[in-house]
Amino acid sequence: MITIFILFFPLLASLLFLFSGNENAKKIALGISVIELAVSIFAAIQFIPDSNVQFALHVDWIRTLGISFHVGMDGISLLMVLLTSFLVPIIILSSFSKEYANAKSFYFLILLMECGLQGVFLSQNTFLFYIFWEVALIPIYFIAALWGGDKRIQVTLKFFIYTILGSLFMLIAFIYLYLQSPTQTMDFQSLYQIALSRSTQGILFWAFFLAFAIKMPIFPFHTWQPDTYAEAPTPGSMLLSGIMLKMGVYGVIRFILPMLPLGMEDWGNTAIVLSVIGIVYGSLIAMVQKDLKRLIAYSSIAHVGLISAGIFTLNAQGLTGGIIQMLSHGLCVVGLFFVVDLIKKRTGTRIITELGGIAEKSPALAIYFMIIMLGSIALPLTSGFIGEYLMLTGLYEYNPYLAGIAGLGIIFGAVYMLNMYKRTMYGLSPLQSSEFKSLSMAENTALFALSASILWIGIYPETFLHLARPAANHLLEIAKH
Amino acid sequence: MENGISTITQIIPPNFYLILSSLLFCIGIIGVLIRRNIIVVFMSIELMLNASNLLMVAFSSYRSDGAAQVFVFFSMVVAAAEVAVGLAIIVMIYRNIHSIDIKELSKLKW
Amino acid sequence: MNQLIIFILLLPFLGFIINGLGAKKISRNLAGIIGSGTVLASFILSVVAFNGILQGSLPSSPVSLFTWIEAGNLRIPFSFLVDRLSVLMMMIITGVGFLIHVYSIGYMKEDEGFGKYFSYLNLFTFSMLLLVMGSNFVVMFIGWEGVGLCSYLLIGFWFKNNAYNNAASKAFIMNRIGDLGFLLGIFLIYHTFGTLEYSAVFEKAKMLPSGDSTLLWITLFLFIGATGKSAQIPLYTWLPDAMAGPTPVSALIHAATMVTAGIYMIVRSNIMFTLAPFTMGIISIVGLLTALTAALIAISQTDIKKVLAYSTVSQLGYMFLALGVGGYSAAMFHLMTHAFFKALLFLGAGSVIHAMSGEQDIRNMGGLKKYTPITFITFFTACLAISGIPPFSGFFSKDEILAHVYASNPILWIFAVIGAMMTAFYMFRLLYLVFYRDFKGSDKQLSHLHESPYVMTIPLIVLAILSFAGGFINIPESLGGTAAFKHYLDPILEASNQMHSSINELSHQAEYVLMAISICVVVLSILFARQKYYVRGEEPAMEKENLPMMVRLTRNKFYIDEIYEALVVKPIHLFGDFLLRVIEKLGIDRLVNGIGNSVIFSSKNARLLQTGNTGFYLFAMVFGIIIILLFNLIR
Amino acid sequence: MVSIFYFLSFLAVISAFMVVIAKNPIHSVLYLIMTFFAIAGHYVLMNAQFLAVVNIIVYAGAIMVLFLFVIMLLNLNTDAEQNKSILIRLTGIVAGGILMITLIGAFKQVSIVKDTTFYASGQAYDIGLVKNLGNTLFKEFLVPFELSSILFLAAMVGAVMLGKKDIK
Amino acid sequence: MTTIVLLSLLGLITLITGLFTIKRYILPIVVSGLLVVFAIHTSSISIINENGPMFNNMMKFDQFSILFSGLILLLTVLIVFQTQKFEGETDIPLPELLTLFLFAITGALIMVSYTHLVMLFLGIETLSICLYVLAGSRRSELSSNEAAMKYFLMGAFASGFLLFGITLIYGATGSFHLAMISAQIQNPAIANSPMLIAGILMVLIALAFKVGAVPFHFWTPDVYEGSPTLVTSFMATVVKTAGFAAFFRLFFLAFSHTPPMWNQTLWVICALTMTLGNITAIYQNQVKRMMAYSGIAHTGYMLMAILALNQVAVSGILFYATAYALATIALFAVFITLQKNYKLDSIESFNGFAKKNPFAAFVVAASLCSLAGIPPLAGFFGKFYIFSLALKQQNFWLVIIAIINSCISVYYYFRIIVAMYMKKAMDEQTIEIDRMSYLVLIICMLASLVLGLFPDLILSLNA
Repeated sequence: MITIFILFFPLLASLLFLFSGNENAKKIALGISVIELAVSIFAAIQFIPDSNVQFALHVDWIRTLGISFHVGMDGISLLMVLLTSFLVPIIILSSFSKEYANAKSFYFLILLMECGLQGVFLSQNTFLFYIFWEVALIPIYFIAALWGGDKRIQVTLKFFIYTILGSLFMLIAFIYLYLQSPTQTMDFQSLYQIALSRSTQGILFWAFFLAFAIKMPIFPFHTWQPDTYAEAPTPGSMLLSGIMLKMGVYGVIRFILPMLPLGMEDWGNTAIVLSVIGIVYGSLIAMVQKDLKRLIAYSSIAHVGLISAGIFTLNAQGLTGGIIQMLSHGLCVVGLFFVVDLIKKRTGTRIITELGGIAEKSPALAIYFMIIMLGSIALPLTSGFIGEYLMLTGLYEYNPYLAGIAGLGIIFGAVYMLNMYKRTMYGLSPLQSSEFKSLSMAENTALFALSASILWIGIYPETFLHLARPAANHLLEIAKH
Repeated sequence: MENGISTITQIIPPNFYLILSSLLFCIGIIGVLIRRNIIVVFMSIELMLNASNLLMVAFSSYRSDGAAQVFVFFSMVVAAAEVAVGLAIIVMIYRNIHSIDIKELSKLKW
Repeated sequence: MNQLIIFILLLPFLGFIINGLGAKKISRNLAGIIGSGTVLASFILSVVAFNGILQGSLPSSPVSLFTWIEAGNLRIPFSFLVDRLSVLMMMIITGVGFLIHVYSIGYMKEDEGFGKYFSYLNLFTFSMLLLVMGSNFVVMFIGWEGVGLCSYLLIGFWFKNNAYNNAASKAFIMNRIGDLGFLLGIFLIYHTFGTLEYSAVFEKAKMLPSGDSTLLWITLFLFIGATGKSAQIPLYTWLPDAMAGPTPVSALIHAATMVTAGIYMIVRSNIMFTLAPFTMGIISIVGLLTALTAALIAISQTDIKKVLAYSTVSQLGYMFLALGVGGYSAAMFHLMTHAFFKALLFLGAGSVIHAMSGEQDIRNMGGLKKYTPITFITFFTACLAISGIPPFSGFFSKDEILAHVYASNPILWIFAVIGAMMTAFYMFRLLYLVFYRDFKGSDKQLSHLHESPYVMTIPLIVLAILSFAGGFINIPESLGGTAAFKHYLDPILEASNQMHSSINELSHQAEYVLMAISICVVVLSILFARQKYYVRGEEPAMEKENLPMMVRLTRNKFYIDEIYEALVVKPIHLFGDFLLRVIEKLGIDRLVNGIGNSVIFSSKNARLLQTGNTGFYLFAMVFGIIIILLFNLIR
Repeated sequence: MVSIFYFLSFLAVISAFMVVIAKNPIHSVLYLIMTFFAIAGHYVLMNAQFLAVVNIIVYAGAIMVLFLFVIMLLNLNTDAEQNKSILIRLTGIVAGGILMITLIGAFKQVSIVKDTTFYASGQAYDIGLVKNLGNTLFKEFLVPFELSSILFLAAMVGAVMLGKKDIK
Repeated sequence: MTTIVLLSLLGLITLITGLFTIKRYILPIVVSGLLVVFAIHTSSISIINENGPMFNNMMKFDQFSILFSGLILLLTVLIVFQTQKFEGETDIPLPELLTLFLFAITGALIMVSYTHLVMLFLGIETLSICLYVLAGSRRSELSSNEAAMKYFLMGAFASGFLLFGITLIYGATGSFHLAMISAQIQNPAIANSPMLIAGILMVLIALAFKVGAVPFHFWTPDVYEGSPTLVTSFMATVVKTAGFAAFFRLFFLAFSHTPPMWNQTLWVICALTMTLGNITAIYQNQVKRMMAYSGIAHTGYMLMAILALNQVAVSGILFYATAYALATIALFAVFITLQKNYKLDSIESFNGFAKKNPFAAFVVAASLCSLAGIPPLAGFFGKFYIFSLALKQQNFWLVIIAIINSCISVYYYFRIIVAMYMKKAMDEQTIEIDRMSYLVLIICMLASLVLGLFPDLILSLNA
């Protein structure tokens, strides 16, 4: 029941918009997402940390094809659900100080997206997974294309088509697996049991990898990403980078690792190398970016590269680290976008060279930004460190040289993040930032929540690790067989 | 030669009729391809239909099956109906553009 | 007892939280009291713990708070170890740290970010304590990065000045480079030993043969980490720039404590280093090179804090030299005495700067002796200590290092003595230029000249006493002492000492000769400085003049920063730019957009097939039919 | 018998060819009628006498007359038609030729398994008679027969709708 | 059979009522008539199993034909709903227009239930002749004339091939009955006969022409553009569905034992059709032309199901055709209004439509998403089903081509969405849509969604 509630509540509750005006939309949306968060937390408390799929619901759906409506959560799903439920209210809060035209649609789309995302993480069935996978894509397209920047139309269409291309490859991989499955069902569990030949696994690996690599995105499939992040309205960028990107990683964890062990043997190395290239590549480009949003976009490529490298190592450290880093990256990148948006709203610019001296005007912002930035550059006792440390350990076990190269990311990360921080917060303020409104209640709450969770995960990650660990170990066991 | 009625099917092998019909059919196609006058094009199509009919009757004879000959009735029926509509269309077009050149009507393109 | 250990750590953290959250609301005095009080309490607790260890009442097993990270068979507890080595560090950190806190109350009195400043200082103390108290490499790494962060925050404390911010970033990034090395070392340790707890790791490392290649790599990685934190070649350039922060910060971070982290780490994992002779060689050479280069640069610097900064680098070089030849306890001893006198020097310099209303160029000073007598006396003490004049603390520590070096390799010793000579020269050059002869600053500065308040001078006095007397705890046996300090550390170095017994080969006579030589050389060099800057009254040349080649080189720090800029920073930026402009825009973007455009282009052309001409359509159909029939009928 | 076959075949092909190449549409119509006669002759040869008659009545008598009417109505009885360019005509002829060669090549060795029992019983020669055809048509083909009325009705309505001068 | 008889009677009644001045009642009569026919039709589902081949094997009302007939009837209802506003768009009076629609679907029903080639021929011709007239029903418009002329000439040309093909098949097998043909083909001597091969290929060509497959698709864009929009809508949905049903029925019942011969050809046609359709659609500015090319592309997808050629593929075609038709009808329903408003055929007429009529814009957007195959709409499931059919046949490359094409199609479908939601409108006025069209939109929308979520509703019919 609780899964169904988490899954459909945002969508059903958004019917309230039918009876409200545009001016109340944001409050309603916030209320809905907060209830969703509360329920997710409740689910997390109820959750027994073992590898079983819990709160499952299994109903016949498309009988002729043996497809059932099967939802439920294991530890990894739960963490992703928590992340989604946690970030959506923050994303809504980030829009509080701005009046979006046609706000009802805007918030409806956000809630629809939340529904799609939760669905992706809760599905226990590939058909359902695919449906939610695409359902999550439509709202973000509209959010970006309707409320985005000047070049939004081409950019978002490119993004849309590009990701659809990837998903379709995934779809045929699903169908193929479905046809191979002895019972002709699409449930994860039955697909895990299919034995496939090496060459088939190789092909399926690429079909899946393309889909997920585009979604994450991994170098060199990232070309949609910086433009889309830059053009989308900030809540859109947050949804994209904070949660949607995790869908790709989640997909890798759910499908590639357990289902295609031989494919991993043959091609996992390639995936890791691409990811590691992405780390260096993203970081280096981030270093020369002037636009804050683009900078974050490229930094995201670097971070995600590390996540995927960690996960593809297929060992406990890498995988667990990847899962934790998904949470961490979600928090950090949403936080960064939040801050950027805040700055943009107050100063009217996102160009680094036009900013400065904000720390003096708003010390609180400086502190929040500092914590978020530190999380993002993986300082110990912030969430970023836990994930990156584990992933690098895993990667080192896999191949020390790659770990060394990937480790360059933490140096470069420090370079561009500190530079960004320095240029925006420190120094003397140019004219634009001479008046800087202090943080509103909504902004304070959101930033506080983000910073607190970054520190929480950093200081006591066991809260989340103990949820993820059994599921991760279980997946690794499946992968070994 | 019983019944006093000789039949060609006993003398001529069936591929003669096949070839004859194919010839007529292809001449019809050539007509469709090289003419600009809609009516002549249409007549070429009628020629194609007749080639088919001829073959159908031939098969009917070779197989001694009346069904094929009945089929030819229906093909004539269809041809007649097509001619009625087709000529109506041609007349309509002529009223509008005073020409029945197939090339005149090429506004719908790209 | 456990609570005690945790409180040592928690108290500064508490101070950080209180001062940090209430930066605006808490009054200055209260903030100062909280800031210093928590550190003082930590210090007292550390002394208690020290006592406990001497008494043997404190168990030397790690105290675990909770499991921090667990994944697969990797399990990292959040645990602390208080043993002879860490408690020593804790006392230095909290002790010297406390004095600096107190001093800061006076020094930062006017600053608007007073509360913030103290919270940073407390955070720093906390991080440093975490570094030394951790019972495994990862907890050490937390502190390791934590001090990096604090130095970043404190160097860029006056964040309106972009030069300061750059210095702060530089410090952090340079540290990060080292940190990566450290991190890789940690990975390799985990990979090799399957654990990261000190006790387990060292126990297993002991079993390995000397010269083992894995250990070589581990130690090299760790050493890279150490060069970053402890400002050794090639990662030392951040330290001089780090003088941008408030002067007490320089004293705390960049002299007394943070930079010693690398030495602590190597001493902590001494067994691994001892078993990796190649790394040891590298360490000693790097240490010596650093010591000499930094000393050379220090000779011609004109900024009072820069001189001290290079002197720090140089002294750290000495410590690494000691480590490199296996003199772990000597390095630790020098670390301690250095903490005293370098803190004193910086605080003294701070006092001078305070008196000079912020002026830092020694060419504008002079004759301050009569205006700031306490500062002068304490500064003078420190100079004697750092130069190694007996019986000041520096003498004992430096001599022990030199003895170790000589025992290991006499050629290294010769260079080390030259370094000592230069040290004495630039310190006294500084002393004479600042405190002797006539005041050269502006009249306005002259009218403001005054001795610092007690809150600042008392720490100076305490540190002066320590600088003077600090050496007595380790008077070598050759001078009739007990070498108490050395023996105190013996349990930590037990395994290494079994392999390294070179120091014992040195006879007492040889030691006397070495001492005599070094004292002579140092005294000569002091006299030369006196001759040059006091008697003859020479002054460091101004920038514009045509300087001799050597002076120009050293004045400009051998252009190391510029070289780094040209060799590393620029190329990386250019490469990033190249990636963005060429690979990203022209390559990947072009490719993807090109595919899209080619589809559109083909659409543009494909639609032309639809000519609108019925004749053509019929033709096309017939061609299609022909092809289909041809393929299927004629085979 | 064989010579009649060849004569009729020759006539059919030649007049068909003339349909295609005649300049004047009226000539085309007349050649087409000639073709139909030749085809009807073939029908007779094949004992499909009824069909031969129907062919002449329906095709030559009704359909072609309709064509003639339209041509007259539209006053098209000149050779005003512009020719397609030589190239296109050549291509058309080549295309048709290739198709022809393909088909003829494929059908060269076709043989049909004759049902000899029919010949023995003599029924084979009767199928073309009205009686037999009528039987087949109204028994086996009753449904299409009925349904073709709808076809006609639709064609009639359509032709009227399109051909009428003014509908209001 | 009852359905066909009733339908032709309904056509006659409509024609006759046209004689009297009771035009107002015509639409209700036709709609209710169609619904009654549909009701009677559905009631016959229960007795399917007792229905053997009827009338000397001329027709067989099996499950296949019942399902497709039902679909055709329902789609026609949706289209007939819109004829009211369509009056004046054509030069043909409403009663005659409706009669032609009704006769056309009579032909379509024959096409989905034949078991004898003469019925196929008659059905196709009945449908086509009605369509020739309908395409030219705007008599004074040159574009309509041109459409009629092109459609007629090429259609007749294709009919020639159909007839020749049927003749050849008869020559090879000696029968017009699908079952007999199928039985004869089991004999290898007959199966390898060039007559049979040529015959099957020619029939294939003729049917490929009817459904608009490359390279026999050339008529589609021009005819779709030139015809009155409602007729276009009819052609794109009902006619195409009937064409596919006929195609599938013929090959499934008669030629399923000779795959190697024709399915390579069909494979190539299929790949070419989707690719050319999608690629050409991108550059189109005219909505109807774009939809024509999109229709060609969808033909390509549906051909994949014919390649699979098994009982399961029936569901695929049925579902896909339903999904495609629902979306297309909804799109055209809106476009007719826009066309009336702006006298403009291009995509620009959709500019800013979201502001002018949010609901209709939403339906259009959903329909386009359905066409693009985005879940949870019916179009997605259709694609899913078809892809799984193809994958089951190991047609990997075809599926990959289909995937790439799907991506391309997103581009042009989204051009309309972009126009509606993100472009500035040409004027300020709101656009009202009549009530009947609203009904159509709501039905299409809901059906798309419900079928997308519960595809079993249709799939289980073909148990």
